[in-house]
Amino acid sequence: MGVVWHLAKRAIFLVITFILAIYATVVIANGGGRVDQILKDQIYTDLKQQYARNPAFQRLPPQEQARQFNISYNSIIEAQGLNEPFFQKSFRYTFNALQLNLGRATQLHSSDLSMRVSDIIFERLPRSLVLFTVANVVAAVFGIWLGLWMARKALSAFDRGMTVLSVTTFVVPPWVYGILFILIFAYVFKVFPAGGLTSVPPLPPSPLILAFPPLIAAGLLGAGYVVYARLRSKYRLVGFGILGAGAALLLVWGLVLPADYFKDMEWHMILPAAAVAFSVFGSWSYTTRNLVLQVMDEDFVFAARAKGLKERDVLSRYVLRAASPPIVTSLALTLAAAWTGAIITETVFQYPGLGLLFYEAISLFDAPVVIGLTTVYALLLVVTVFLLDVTYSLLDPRIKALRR
Amino acid sequence: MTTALAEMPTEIGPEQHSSNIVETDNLTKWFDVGLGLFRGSLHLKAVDGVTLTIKRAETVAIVGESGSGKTTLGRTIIRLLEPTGGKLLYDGQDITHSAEKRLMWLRRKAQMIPQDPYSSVNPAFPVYRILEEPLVIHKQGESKEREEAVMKALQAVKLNPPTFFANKYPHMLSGGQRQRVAIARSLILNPEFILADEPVSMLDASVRISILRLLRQIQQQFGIAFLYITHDLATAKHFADRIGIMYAGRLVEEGPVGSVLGEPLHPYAQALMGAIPDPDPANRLVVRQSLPGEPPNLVDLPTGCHFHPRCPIAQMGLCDVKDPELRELRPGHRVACHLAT
Amino acid sequence: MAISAPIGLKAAFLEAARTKSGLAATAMLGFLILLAVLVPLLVPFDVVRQWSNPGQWSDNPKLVPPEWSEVFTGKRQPRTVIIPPAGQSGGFDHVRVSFEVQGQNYTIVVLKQSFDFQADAFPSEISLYMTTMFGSKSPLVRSWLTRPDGQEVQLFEDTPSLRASNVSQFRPADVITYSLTYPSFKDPSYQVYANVKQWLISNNVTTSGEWGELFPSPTGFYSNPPKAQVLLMAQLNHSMLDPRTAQVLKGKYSIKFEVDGFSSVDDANARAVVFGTVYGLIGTDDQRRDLLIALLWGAPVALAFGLAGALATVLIQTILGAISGWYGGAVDELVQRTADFYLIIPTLPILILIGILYRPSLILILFILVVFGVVGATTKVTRSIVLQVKEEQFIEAARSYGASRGRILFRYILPRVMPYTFALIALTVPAFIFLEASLSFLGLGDPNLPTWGQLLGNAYGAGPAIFYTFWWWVFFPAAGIIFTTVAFALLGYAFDKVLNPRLREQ
Amino acid sequence: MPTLDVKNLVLWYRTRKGPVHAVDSISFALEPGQTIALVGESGSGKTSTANAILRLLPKNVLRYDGEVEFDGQNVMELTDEEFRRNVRWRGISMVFQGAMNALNPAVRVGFQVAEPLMVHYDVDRDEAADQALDVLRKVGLPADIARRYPHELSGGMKQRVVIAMSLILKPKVVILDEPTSALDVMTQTNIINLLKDLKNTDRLSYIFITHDLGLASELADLVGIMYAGELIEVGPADGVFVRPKHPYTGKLLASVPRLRSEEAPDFIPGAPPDLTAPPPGCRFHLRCPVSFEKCGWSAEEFIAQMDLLQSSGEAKDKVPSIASMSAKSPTSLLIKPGANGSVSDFVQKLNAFVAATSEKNRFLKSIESVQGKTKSVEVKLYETTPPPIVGTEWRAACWLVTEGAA
Repeated sequence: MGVVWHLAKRAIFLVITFILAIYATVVIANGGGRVDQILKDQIYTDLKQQYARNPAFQRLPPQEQARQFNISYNSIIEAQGLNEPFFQKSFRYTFNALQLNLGRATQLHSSDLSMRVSDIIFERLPRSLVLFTVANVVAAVFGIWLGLWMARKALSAFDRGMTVLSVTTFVVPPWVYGILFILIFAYVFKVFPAGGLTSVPPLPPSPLILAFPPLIAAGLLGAGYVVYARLRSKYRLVGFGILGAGAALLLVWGLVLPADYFKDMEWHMILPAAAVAFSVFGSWSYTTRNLVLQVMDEDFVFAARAKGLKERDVLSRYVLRAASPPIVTSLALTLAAAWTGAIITETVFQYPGLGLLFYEAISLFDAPVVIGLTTVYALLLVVTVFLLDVTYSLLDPRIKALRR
Repeated sequence: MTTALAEMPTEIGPEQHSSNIVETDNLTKWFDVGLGLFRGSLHLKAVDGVTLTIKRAETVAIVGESGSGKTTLGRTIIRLLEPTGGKLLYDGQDITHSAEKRLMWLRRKAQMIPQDPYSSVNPAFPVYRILEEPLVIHKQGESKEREEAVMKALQAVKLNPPTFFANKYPHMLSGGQRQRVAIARSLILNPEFILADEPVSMLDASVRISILRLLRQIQQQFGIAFLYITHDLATAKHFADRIGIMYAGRLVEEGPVGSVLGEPLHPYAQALMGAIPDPDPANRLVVRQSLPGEPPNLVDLPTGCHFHPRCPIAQMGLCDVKDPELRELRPGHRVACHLAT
Repeated sequence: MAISAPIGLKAAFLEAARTKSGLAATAMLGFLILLAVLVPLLVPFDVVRQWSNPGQWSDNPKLVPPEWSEVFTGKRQPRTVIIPPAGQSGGFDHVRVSFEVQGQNYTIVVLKQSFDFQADAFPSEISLYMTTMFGSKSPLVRSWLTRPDGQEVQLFEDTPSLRASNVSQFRPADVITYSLTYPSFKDPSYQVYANVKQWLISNNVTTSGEWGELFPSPTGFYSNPPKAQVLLMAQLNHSMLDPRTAQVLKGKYSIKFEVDGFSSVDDANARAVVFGTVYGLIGTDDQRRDLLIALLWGAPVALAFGLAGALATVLIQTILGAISGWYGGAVDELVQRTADFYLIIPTLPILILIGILYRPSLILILFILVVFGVVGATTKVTRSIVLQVKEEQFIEAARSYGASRGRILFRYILPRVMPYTFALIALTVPAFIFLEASLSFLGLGDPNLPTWGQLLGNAYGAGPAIFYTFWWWVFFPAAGIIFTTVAFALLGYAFDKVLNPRLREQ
Repeated sequence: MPTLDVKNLVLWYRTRKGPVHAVDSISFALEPGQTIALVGESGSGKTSTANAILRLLPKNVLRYDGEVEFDGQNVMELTDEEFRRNVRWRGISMVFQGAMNALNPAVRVGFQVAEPLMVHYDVDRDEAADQALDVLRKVGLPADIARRYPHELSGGMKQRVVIAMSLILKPKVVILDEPTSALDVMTQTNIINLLKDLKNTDRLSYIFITHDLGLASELADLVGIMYAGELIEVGPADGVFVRPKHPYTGKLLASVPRLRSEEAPDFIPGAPPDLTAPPPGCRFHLRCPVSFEKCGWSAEEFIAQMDLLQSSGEAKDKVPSIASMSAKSPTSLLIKPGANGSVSDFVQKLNAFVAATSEKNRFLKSIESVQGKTKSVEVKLYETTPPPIVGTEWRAACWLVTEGAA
């Protein structure tokens, strides 16, 4: 009850914040009416060209030409609401954006040639989601594992070395690693493709759900391990079951499904994912190490050790559990930043996700796409923050009890 | 007359003296603890009607368990907290609801010594600056005079040689020495009243006694009144003139040390005394009498006498209905119990 | 056995500087700061201001690696040789004879100079520059290259129509460029191919048919033009026809111009550049710009930008966090909610949006970044530290002796927070450097000032494929950014270690 | 046969300031059902002794040796894994200092009490929970408490949970590390009564660690007084509390303010020594009221004391004027007389000063000889060793205590 009420409050707050953020975006994007002017110019030139190709129109006298032109021009402007006062317009834009009614692109289109911004975005969204979720999950799992290991070997040469590595790698964003990785692995050693989504000409996209099995498998493996290691005796079988399901899914995915398209896609995803993971794991490992060391100083950990628990159990059952809520919170920013950081990473790798779309939209000055993307990014951030809230309240029993 | 003076409190002259430095009348301090929707409707009654008088140059000990409201009482008396109700007089002046700005004179005359030697002094300042700070704030003296005052204060707390200690940072000092610095800081403005909130509870036994002796000596030397807040009845016995015992926000017994500890009248005071062992090998052969249960929740206090649910002699129909008043049963010795005689 | 964290910024700094990572960070930052101070002295700002002026860089070879890269190829790579105009030391020898025949004035100018070429590879380009001064009629200009083996090859013949008022000055407006490597069709230097072909056929190195196969010219022009600098400077045998097998003829080459003028005022001057295949310490970009200059100037720009941004945001955040923690209540709530709000705003996309819409200058970018960083992680960190310090009893004691709330906040609490603030500044600098780099990478940076991110962006803009083949263009700016940010990260880490004693040895 | 026989237990830590002699050669024996109270000021090594017995060592251990015989077996010879499996909690369990922190805030208390059963005997979860309920009931807690989280309990309840946790495996020895120091007086009494009761019914042996002599007397059959990492006196409670042998024990007893006596408590001057550089000889000699030549004053301590004496106003006119002092060896120092005093004059004055004030300034007793040199005076101090702990049933480590007197 307490948790639900708490989360409901958070959700309401986040929705309000989201609306405000979108509004801010609209205001900034339209500041000084620049976008409107650009749109008007575009309509103007389009119309000009349209009329220029029309012989009947050419035959009209110049005055009549101008009059007709003005009529159609103004009616288009009117229809698109471009001559409303900005204040009014900004609300309409915001409202449209909130409904994900993002309008039509001026230049860009999706692979099936739709120019609706939402079509373009939703074609790209899963690719980005898959790439960045996989990379962040890999980085988190590896980082937490490394952090635990570092804490266990605290102050050894291994710990010192890894700490410095973690600290120095996580300040550098993934796209810089991307550049170096491509230089090294794609051009010097030629082991991975330099970029792109696939090497073959893109096949018609299959249901994207197929791209998720590795993710689901990873989740199952993780959950299975937790159930197996954390709970005892009679739950062990359940843990084994979940673990097995994860492994089976992975096997089916790896061996049975001969989906070349996806395998090729994965092959292309390795280098960008590695760049993202390399730039992120350090903050997980460093945070985990410090928090674990901090918790290891607590009396209840000492007590657990005195009770004769194995060191491994002390770490997983006592230390990690107590350290996990702060680990999750302190990394909220990292995760949130990953979404928008994708813009340049994807550009470097020519990975046709949201980020590259953003870059293309900027290059072609496709304003509706840019605004639409900003909206989607804000939405992604809201969802991420909310998911973190949920995780946090599930992890910390003190919240449950205190809010009751 | 008191109200008129409260209007211009900074100009309180030394000729205006009340023999009581602090007087409280039915002082209460409640905190709002309501959660969410019920914010404001629930109160934590930390101090619930305390009437107490502290005379000039006397040490009054307030003894109680944690949560009895003794610390809140102390903070309220030196107006770090604003009372919720009742009346608070300092040197005869009503300061119950005076604005912070109008209390600068009180900030000079009343000081406090905190409990924890590890956080009682600012770790970022050298001892000299710690001691000079109150003088600077009250714009007292030139730097030369301030230096003299600092050295004098260090000598008064027996940090000798003072010049040696003046340049030290707190982390270079032991717990006892830090508490001495805190005491020196409380002396530097020549106060009339010092609130010592468990000043020795975190120190080792041997150091504890030396600090308490020092406080006693200071009280006698400078004629300062002390409110000594403690949970330790034994030190109170040896270092206070009068003693007040608090339970659940109320003063249940109060009087001269000899009288209260010689013949405790309140059943809680009796139990408290019985619960404290002196070193004696015979202790291990007997089972000590104690009270069942735990102190009440201050948000949801029992009706009538707060102590009645744990009281061995409580009479239903009386103790759970009627608030006991402090009655003077022996000379200067008051007790809040319906059944005490 | 509690070890306390050092109190105060100075103590913390001294202790941090003693740790290994602190030492490394100090050394790295010291180097950077020294560089930042020296760069304006070594490379005046005027040079950098010319960054986007192509005329400034025309004497540099295009897209060549750094000089020291020849250790990888094992070949001696040619450096750029410039033969300056007559009148300058080492310039062309200038002989001018003016005479009159049948009332008609003639002037003959001969410009000649030789250069020694001992490298193992061919130059990347050869360009000849000429300026002429003449009367009513354009003079006839011819030019020859004399090789170490005694062969003399005529390069071209031209009647320039550009006239200079003073040939001793080489002003771009008056200079005709004859590029032997990239001649344009209208350019008389295009003749060089025909001349070379004639020369090679006459020496029996090739036949007209073979030439035609090697360098097809279906429309009369070469679709795959021969590399003049290779043919002209290779050992005279059949292998020279293929740049991969051609061998460099080492020795003394001389370039000769002969100008036949038709008035007594006629005069001419020339200049020649034999472009090397390596340049400087870092190499050049596609606009022949010396990347070293941009790389060097990147350091002070990045440092200044990163430090200014980090200082401003972290200090604002610290003060807001401190106020929020110290005063609590409604102020606290407001700051906290603002922080949540900022977390949700997609900062980078909005920045990019602002970048394309308003093309802000570097200073304005900085300002915008600061606005977007008014609250953030530091506010939370500071707030939690303040909440901790607030509980310390000396604060209560201070209130009891009359210290005002402001005094307690600014004199007692903030100094305690400062070491953490400093650590956070060190850790925030990289974020700012990379933000600027990100924007510049997308081409949204300040076009007038080369930054590391802009170099990367330029390289990327030149095409993703060549992006990676010209590694020096990419590697060094990337390395510069990483070096700087790692230095700050190490400094921040050293501070962190000192401030959280639990995290190091007991 | 004693349940627990600790012989020459040593535990040193490595710190940046140097080795910390936290536990320095401690010996005591505990019969079944007997309780020893280890009493000392903070930093005297009480808790380190407990940790050393349970082998709960921090990472920075420098030296850890000695013998700990538990049930006739020297457990110091076991490997860490054997020790964890066979001794920890099964044989010796512990009640921790801060109960509020000793419980995992994220786990229900029932599980925490039952956990040792699952870890050590691989008992099924449900059965372990049943047994935990029994133990919880035994320490006076209602059954529904098992399903609560620690932060929902009061301090006294948490302490009872921790005691239940320590009893779940029916150990022979329970270490009580300041079990009531964070509790209120009433709760403390209730807990002590519970512990007394358990001791009598289960014949448990306690190692009761406390700084409170009054509290110690509630449970102790034996008392061990710790000072600066050493056990300086250990003996039956009836003796130690009544006629302490070691001067420190005496001073410690005198420093306790008593509720049932008008005698004013007295303090011990000075502060406990720094364990990274414990004083030579008897570690208490710097603060001892009866210290004499054998107690181990070193030249440096002598100089420090002399400086203090010089700077404190009271003895100023009596101390012969000194220009400078320097330690030559641990037991000899050179004093340069003040501006106009001749050496022989100074020797005389010093001797007179020593004779007059050595009862008050005990360090002066350590002077073996004063010799005039050309420009300075050499003061030789007595050489000495740390006092051995003498006696059988009741032992003390002080030169003034002789075996015969015991």
